[in-house]
Amino acid sequence: MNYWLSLLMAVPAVGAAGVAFIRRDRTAKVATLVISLVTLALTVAMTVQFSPHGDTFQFQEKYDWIPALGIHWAVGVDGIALVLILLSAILVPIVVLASWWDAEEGKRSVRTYFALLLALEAMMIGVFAATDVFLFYVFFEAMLIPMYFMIGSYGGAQRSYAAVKFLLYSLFGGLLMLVAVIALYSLAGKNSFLFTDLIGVIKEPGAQRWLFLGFFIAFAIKAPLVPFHTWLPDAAAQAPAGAAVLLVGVLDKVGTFGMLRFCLELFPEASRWATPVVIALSVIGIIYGAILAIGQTDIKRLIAYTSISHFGFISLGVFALTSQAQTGATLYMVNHGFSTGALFLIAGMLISRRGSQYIADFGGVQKVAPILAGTFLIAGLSGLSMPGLSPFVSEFMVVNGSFQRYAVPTIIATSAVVLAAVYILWMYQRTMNGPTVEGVRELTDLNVREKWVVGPLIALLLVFGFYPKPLIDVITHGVNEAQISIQYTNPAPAVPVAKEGS
Amino acid sequence: MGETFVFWVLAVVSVIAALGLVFSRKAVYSALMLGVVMLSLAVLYAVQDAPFLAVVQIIVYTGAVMMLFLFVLMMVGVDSSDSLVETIKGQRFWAVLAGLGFAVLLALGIGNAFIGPAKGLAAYPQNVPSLAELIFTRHVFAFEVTSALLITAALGAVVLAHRERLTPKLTQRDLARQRFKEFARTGRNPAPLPGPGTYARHNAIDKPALLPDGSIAAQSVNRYVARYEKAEGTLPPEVAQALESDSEALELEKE
Amino acid sequence: MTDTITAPTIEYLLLSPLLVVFGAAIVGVLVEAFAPRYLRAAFQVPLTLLSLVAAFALVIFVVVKDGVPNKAAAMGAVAADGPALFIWGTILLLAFVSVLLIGDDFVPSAVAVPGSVEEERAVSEGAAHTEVYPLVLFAVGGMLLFAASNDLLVMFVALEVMSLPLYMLCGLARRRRLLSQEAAMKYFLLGAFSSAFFLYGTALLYGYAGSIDLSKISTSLSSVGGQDSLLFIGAAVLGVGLFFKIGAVPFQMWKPDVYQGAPTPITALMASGTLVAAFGALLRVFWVALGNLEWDWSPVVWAVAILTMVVGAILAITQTDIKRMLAYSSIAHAGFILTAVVATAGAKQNSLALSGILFYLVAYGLTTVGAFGVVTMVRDPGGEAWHLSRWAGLGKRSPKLAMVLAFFLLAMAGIPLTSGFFAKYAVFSAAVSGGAVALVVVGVVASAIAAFFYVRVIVLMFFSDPAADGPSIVMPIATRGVVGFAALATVVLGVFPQPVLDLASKAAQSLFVR
Amino acid sequence: MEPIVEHSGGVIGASWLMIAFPLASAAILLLGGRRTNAWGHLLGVFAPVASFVVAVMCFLQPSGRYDVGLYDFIPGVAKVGLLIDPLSITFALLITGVGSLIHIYSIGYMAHDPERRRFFAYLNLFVAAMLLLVLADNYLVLFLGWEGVGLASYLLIGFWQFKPTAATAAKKAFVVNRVGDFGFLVGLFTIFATFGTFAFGPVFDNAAKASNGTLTAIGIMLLIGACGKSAQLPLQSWLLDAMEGPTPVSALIHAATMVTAGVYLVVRSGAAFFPEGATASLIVTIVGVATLLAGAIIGTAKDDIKKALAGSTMSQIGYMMLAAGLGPAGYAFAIAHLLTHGFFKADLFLGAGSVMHAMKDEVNMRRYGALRALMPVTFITFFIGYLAIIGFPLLSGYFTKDGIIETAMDSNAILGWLAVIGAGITGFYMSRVVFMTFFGSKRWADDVHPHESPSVMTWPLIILSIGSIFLGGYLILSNRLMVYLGPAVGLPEALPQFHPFSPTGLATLALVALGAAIAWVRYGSAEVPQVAPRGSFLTTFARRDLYGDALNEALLMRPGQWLTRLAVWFDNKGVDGVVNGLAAGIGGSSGRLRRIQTGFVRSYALSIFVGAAVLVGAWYVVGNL
Amino acid sequence: MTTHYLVLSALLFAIGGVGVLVRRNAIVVFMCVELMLNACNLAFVTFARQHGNLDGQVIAFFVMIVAAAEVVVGLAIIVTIFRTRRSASVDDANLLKY
Repeated sequence: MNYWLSLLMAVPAVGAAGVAFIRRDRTAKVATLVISLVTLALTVAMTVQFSPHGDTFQFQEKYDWIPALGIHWAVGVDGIALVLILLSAILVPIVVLASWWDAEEGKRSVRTYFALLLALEAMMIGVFAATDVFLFYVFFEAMLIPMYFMIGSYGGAQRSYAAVKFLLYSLFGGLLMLVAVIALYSLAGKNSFLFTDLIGVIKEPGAQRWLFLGFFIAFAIKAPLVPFHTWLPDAAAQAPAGAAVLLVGVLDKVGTFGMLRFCLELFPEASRWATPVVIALSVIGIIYGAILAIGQTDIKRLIAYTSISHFGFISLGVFALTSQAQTGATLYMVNHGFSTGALFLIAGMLISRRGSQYIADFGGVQKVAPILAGTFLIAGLSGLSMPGLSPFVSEFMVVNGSFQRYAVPTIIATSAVVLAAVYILWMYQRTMNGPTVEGVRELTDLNVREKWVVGPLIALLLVFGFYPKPLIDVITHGVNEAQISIQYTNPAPAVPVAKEGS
Repeated sequence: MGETFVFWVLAVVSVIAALGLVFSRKAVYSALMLGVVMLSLAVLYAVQDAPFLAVVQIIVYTGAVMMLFLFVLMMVGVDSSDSLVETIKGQRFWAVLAGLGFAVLLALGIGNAFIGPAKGLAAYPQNVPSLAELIFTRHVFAFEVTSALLITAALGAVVLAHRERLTPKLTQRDLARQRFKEFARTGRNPAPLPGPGTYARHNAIDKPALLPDGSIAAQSVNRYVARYEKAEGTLPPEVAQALESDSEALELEKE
Repeated sequence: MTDTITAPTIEYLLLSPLLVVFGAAIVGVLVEAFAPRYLRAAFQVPLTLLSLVAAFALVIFVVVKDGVPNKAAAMGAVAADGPALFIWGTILLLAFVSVLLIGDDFVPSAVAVPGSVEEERAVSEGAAHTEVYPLVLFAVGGMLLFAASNDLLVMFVALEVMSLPLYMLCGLARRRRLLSQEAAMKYFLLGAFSSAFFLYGTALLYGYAGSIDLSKISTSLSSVGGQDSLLFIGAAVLGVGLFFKIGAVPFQMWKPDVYQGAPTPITALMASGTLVAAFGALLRVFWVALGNLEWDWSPVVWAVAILTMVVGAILAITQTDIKRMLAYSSIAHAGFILTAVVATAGAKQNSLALSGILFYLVAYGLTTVGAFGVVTMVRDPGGEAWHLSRWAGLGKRSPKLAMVLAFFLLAMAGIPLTSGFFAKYAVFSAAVSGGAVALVVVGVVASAIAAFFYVRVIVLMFFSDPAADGPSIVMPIATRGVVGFAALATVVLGVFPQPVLDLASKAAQSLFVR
Repeated sequence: MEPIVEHSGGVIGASWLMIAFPLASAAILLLGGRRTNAWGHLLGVFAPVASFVVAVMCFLQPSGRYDVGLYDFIPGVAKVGLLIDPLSITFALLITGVGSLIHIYSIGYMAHDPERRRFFAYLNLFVAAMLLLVLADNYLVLFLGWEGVGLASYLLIGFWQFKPTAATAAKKAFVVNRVGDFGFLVGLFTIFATFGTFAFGPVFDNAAKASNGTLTAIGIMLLIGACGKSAQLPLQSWLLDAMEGPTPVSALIHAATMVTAGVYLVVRSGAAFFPEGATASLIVTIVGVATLLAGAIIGTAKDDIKKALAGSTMSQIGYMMLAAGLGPAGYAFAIAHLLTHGFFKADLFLGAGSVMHAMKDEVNMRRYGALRALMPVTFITFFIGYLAIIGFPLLSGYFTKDGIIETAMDSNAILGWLAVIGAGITGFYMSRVVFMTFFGSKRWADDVHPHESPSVMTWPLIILSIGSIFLGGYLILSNRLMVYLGPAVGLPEALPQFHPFSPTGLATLALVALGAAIAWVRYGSAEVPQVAPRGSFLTTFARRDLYGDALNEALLMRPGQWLTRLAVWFDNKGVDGVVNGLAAGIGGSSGRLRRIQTGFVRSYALSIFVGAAVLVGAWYVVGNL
Repeated sequence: MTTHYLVLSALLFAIGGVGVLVRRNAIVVFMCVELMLNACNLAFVTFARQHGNLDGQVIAFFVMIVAAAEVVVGLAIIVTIFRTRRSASVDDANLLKY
């Protein structure tokens, strides 16, 4: 027995409680940063000890929480969860640093914002680490609250509309899932919510389908898949940049993570049954999100719509049922976190400088703030899956893996590479290129703090762009285990080639 | 056979009285109608081997409860009568519909139930002792708990209706002093109101007292009677005039 | 027919919680009668609180001493079984915290016409209706008995014992007396009306079974033939009376008006204690007396539950008065609990559902008392600030209070890590295992709708700018304690519900005495 | 074709340094920021030179096909490795060689630009990516380089990003390339689905086992990719706009190297996916011919010197494509023409750059004229390049282009004759450029003072012109290149013999001469109007890039914009509208429903009574069922 | 005969119910409630004889007690509200609504 995961959650959780009571804002910020860095250090330390060839779930802990209901405090990570926890732990300190001055104008105190951030971190780690379905659900729902307050209290002009929309959408999905969770528990009749106890228990196809739907809709709202997506642009556009990063970068991943971990593994038959629809939705989402992104006039909404497109890729990968696509999808979740994180943060810096998030208010920023522009470009390129940046690897794996099984939908999905170029570069052109417009001339370039925000993200994008193997090894482990429980086989190549040069 | 006869008579009476309760404009009539229903029921109880209940019904219900109703009716104005215009849209229609539906459903249900001949209460020849035994054994707890109800009721009456004295009670002396102070301030007559008959030629309550100059003492007019007569159109004009001038005077006084 | 009457046996120990409460109430009345006015409050408050604590202690003592009893006490009048004791404990707890909420909420002199000189004088003289305390105790005693009555007669009497004091208490608000009196009158008229239905149902069931014992009615279900229509109609009419008390649609209309008009501590008591007691009684009637009739009554209760959830949730959305909103929310919650009521099948399933309901009642009761406690704290010059617009920006003005209220609201919305979540979980899971999945789906949709208005208040408190002349915050120590306790309970039950779940399931184990 | 062997260590093993040098340089220059301004350009020049040295050393190693594994990229999908074989070395030499010259030239050309360091960083980045493209040992890594050059091209075209035209052109280039990439990607998926790997060796070895349809599909998809990168029809439209970039960029990327990537791809995959006579190959040749004609026609009507050259580039690459589609017989000519074109087109572009440098960045040839005396070195080198491109006998272009035309004629007479016509048009438009620029009367503005460029710019010109003179002959005569490349791309069954003055060659020469003569008549001897006269329909057709942009606009852009607006409207009003409408509906029903709570106690009682009646009825009904 | 009594009781109950709905005077409304209670009592007494046990009569007896207490409380409330509003009409009290 070890306490890695509980410790990982405890540090930010306790930290959140502590930060909430620090009177001086500056002290609170520094404390938050330190706590998040400690969490990151612990996460890295844990990651190092993860064995890619070991048990499915490692660092497992299991205590009875509510024995009457068969609920446990059961945590553990496989490769999939591990990389997502890593993602969260990496993003939080960056977001803290990026949000240094974001909370000053909010409706509530600065320290509250940072306490909420830490609370959110604890829950994010929890949601990925939970190996008890109920515990997962608890984190899944509880996560909404800090995010709700972050949007609602510190967001833009339409914040309360956005916050409420976000909360209600998610809550609705969550409640549907609750029904499914309950039904799963009672149909399984094992008096336990442990994930491992519930795998393969529901055999009856009809029941599987209903339960699948309950889970899936919740995840599809979270992810978000078209047509459940309309909350995201509002929420992301209104949230402060840091919160938007965590929202799109991590929180939404819970949806796709849930599809992979829960929908597929708990209800394999139903998943197969639903695959055509999910694939169709994914492809529609990819194209539709991209087209909408092109049509946006607001930078943050644009980024949000790109994410909708990207989430389409992730769910496509998840449901393509090939190990390459699923590995790619998982990797995509991580990379998208970095990529969208960088985009949102740099966009946030841009917006806070100019005081507007409308594309039309910008122009020629590159002239006055070349580093800002350059980093924005790199982030943007990662958004369009430029090879050499990590999102390419994952996107390629997703489409390449999906193509093996679903050629035509994948081809349609792949056409988004063109649309992606259009939405990113057009936005870049309109904001950064051309003559410097009025109101932009006084813009300053990135300061040291901001460079420390952007630097690590870009470094990660580049490093994993060229050398994604460590991540992939870890993920493949998780995906392979999942594959065993779902029992699918990868399609074989038509002309098998001895694997000498691959 | 006797029972059937009694039943039909009283059934008709009680239903008509009940309808009267519902449809009479005046609250007092309603109360009386309710009394009729209760009495009829008392008789029906008696017919149905429940002599004790019959008596209690008369004493408690018709005696006590109805009196209470009437008292309160007096308090809130016995003359008040409901307007027959319904103000809530659709209320009557739906009420009647629901009432009819409900009655029909109940009647249908009861009619449908297969009810055999009554066993009768021959096993309990002594009604009161038998009841007593039940009340003090099987239902003793309920019986005790009803005490809570009665205390509550008493307490409620105290809370809602009892005016606790907050200031020391005024003596005759205090009152007299007050009256004269009032007189000094407003010139209001400190003497008691005139009795109806000092200069009167009638002793009836509906006749106003006469002042020494033969005019009418407005203050001696019974307002209720005056109002009634006004409504009936039988108010003598001089009384009306006196009341009017008096009310003007009162108005002036207030200013 | 014998000449001698065998003396009835009364299990005094088992009934001691009841007796303590009633006894204390009577002592209170005596205090009113004989103690000088300035001393009355000093007697009444400790007396009330102590008696509630004592009764609570006795409940525990009874269980500790002989284990969970399972018998009909007092010649079969009172069911002393697990659920009854659990509900007693719950009601006593809720009554205790509700009593603590009582501050200056009551009219100094109920007789004085609002706004009259007389009233002013009463205020300046420092008059107070300390009769409130014995009245509350009577009401609590009625609630205890209502939930534990083993025959319909006791149930009817208990219903009245519970209701009569409440009718009066509703009319005694110190401020906004017109509303308060109106609430009292509406509550009274409708209550009397509904208890007539209850009584008629009792009559028909008596006619059907020849007895008013719940268990005898139950056994006669299989033995009596040919009179089913009496049974059906009787059960339905009886149901009207019970549904009225829990505020199920379409018998809910009194709730918003009464909750709004009544003095807030009394609202808290009604929203928690009365609801708990009413559900106790409802379960007894439906499960014990009509237990073998499931298929006959459950479709109807299904419909009622759906209507209750949906109407409660939808109507709450557009409310602008916080007490009224909480009242509608209470209606919706009654609907949620009803989903578990219909989920009967085997004994195991029943005890699951029952323990779920019991847990829900505790959790919801505490949360709602807490929420009303917060309502009493936010004051305008004219009394409590009910209108939601006055609550705008409360998060800025008094962050802790706003946070606590937000927390209560989230609990009512059923967010995990609050007691409301496990409560909802418990009843929904009971309903699902009882095969009422469709009902649960409706419940879920209603929850989502309901979440909207809870969230709306939070939005208002936290994300809106405070009004310039916002309400002031009054924090009497007792109220603070109540709110704090409720918040604590909401957290603890949300994070670590196991002990209470255990208690509830232990209480529900043997189900109701038959 | 020889089998590919694993190799590590030695010079070959260090071949990755070729990529590493420019990449490191680019990284240093970009991260170093202004601190590196002082010496950035020197580092920038050093990097390709160093790579060139490595390339030469590799070239000097015994010929063979070596696979240098570097590291595992995507486990189970692809590794990063380099394939060092004659084909890749040839390209590496071209890229680093011509690249180095252009780097040197840029020192002078960009001397006054405050962002010169960044420019060099981008150039280095390009070189690194291009080398990765040609050295990759599998399709995925090739694609990595492929996209890398696309990015570098984007950055360089948009180098003067403050010019909206430049920014737009950069974006357009990237987007159009992405269309090609889309095809390429689908090709990649198909390759993986078919073979389970991307590595060249296994894929080529087993290609024959795959079904014909699959191979054709892969071929077409790769061709789409190639069309994008090499500006072939129908994805040609970006190249002309790409001239917004600084001239060295046009020389390096949009003439000498990047645009030839498509040819490289086709040649590299030739054996597997474009075998002689296959459908895919036929399509390649058709695309090539169409583009060579289109490019040439566009070239005839452009007054902008760089655009005229760009049209020519399109056209010349069309020739290469045509050759690449002709199977092993054409590969050597394709590559040879690619190499010589690398030299003479770089020469021409840099010469044009030199002219622009002298003319205050004026690009309109109608404002040039009579520059030959003022800029002798530029004129001479430019003229050599001109002779080379029109195929003047014994210069480089003569050998290589003629080889292509001959091979095409052998394969299919129609293709051959079209190629000949293309050559004639080339003669016309290139002569036009030369005459308008260097001959005739001076037409420039008064404040322009043409002067010869500094030596750092002229020396590269001189070296390139020397290459333009001799390289072709060296490569073609005695089939040197063909033999050298043989192990990598395979040899034709019979090695072709070079016939000077074959009938086809003569016909070509005649047409070229005719073209040049017409040009002389219209632009050399006659006065060139400063403002372009309204031409015939054909002129307009050519001026407007054969209506390519108009077509794009009408078919893609306008419907795209319309679709985007529709989608945004639909999302706001439709999807979101449904949700908001639902919310409003619930709210509205709440608003209406709460009216039933009238406040009248009698209504409440009615509700109870009706409810009771309904309940009784329902129960009664349910109970009796 | 039992059925007759029961139908009578049902009729009286329904009439009482309708009365509650249509009358505006609070006291009369309350009287109608009393009528309903009386109808119940009639049913109880009838059923007592039907079943031959006295439970029904006992209940009826209790109902009378309860009704008496209820009347006290109810009338007290009505009087209070009358003092304030000078009206005993239930329709006048509709401040609380929606």
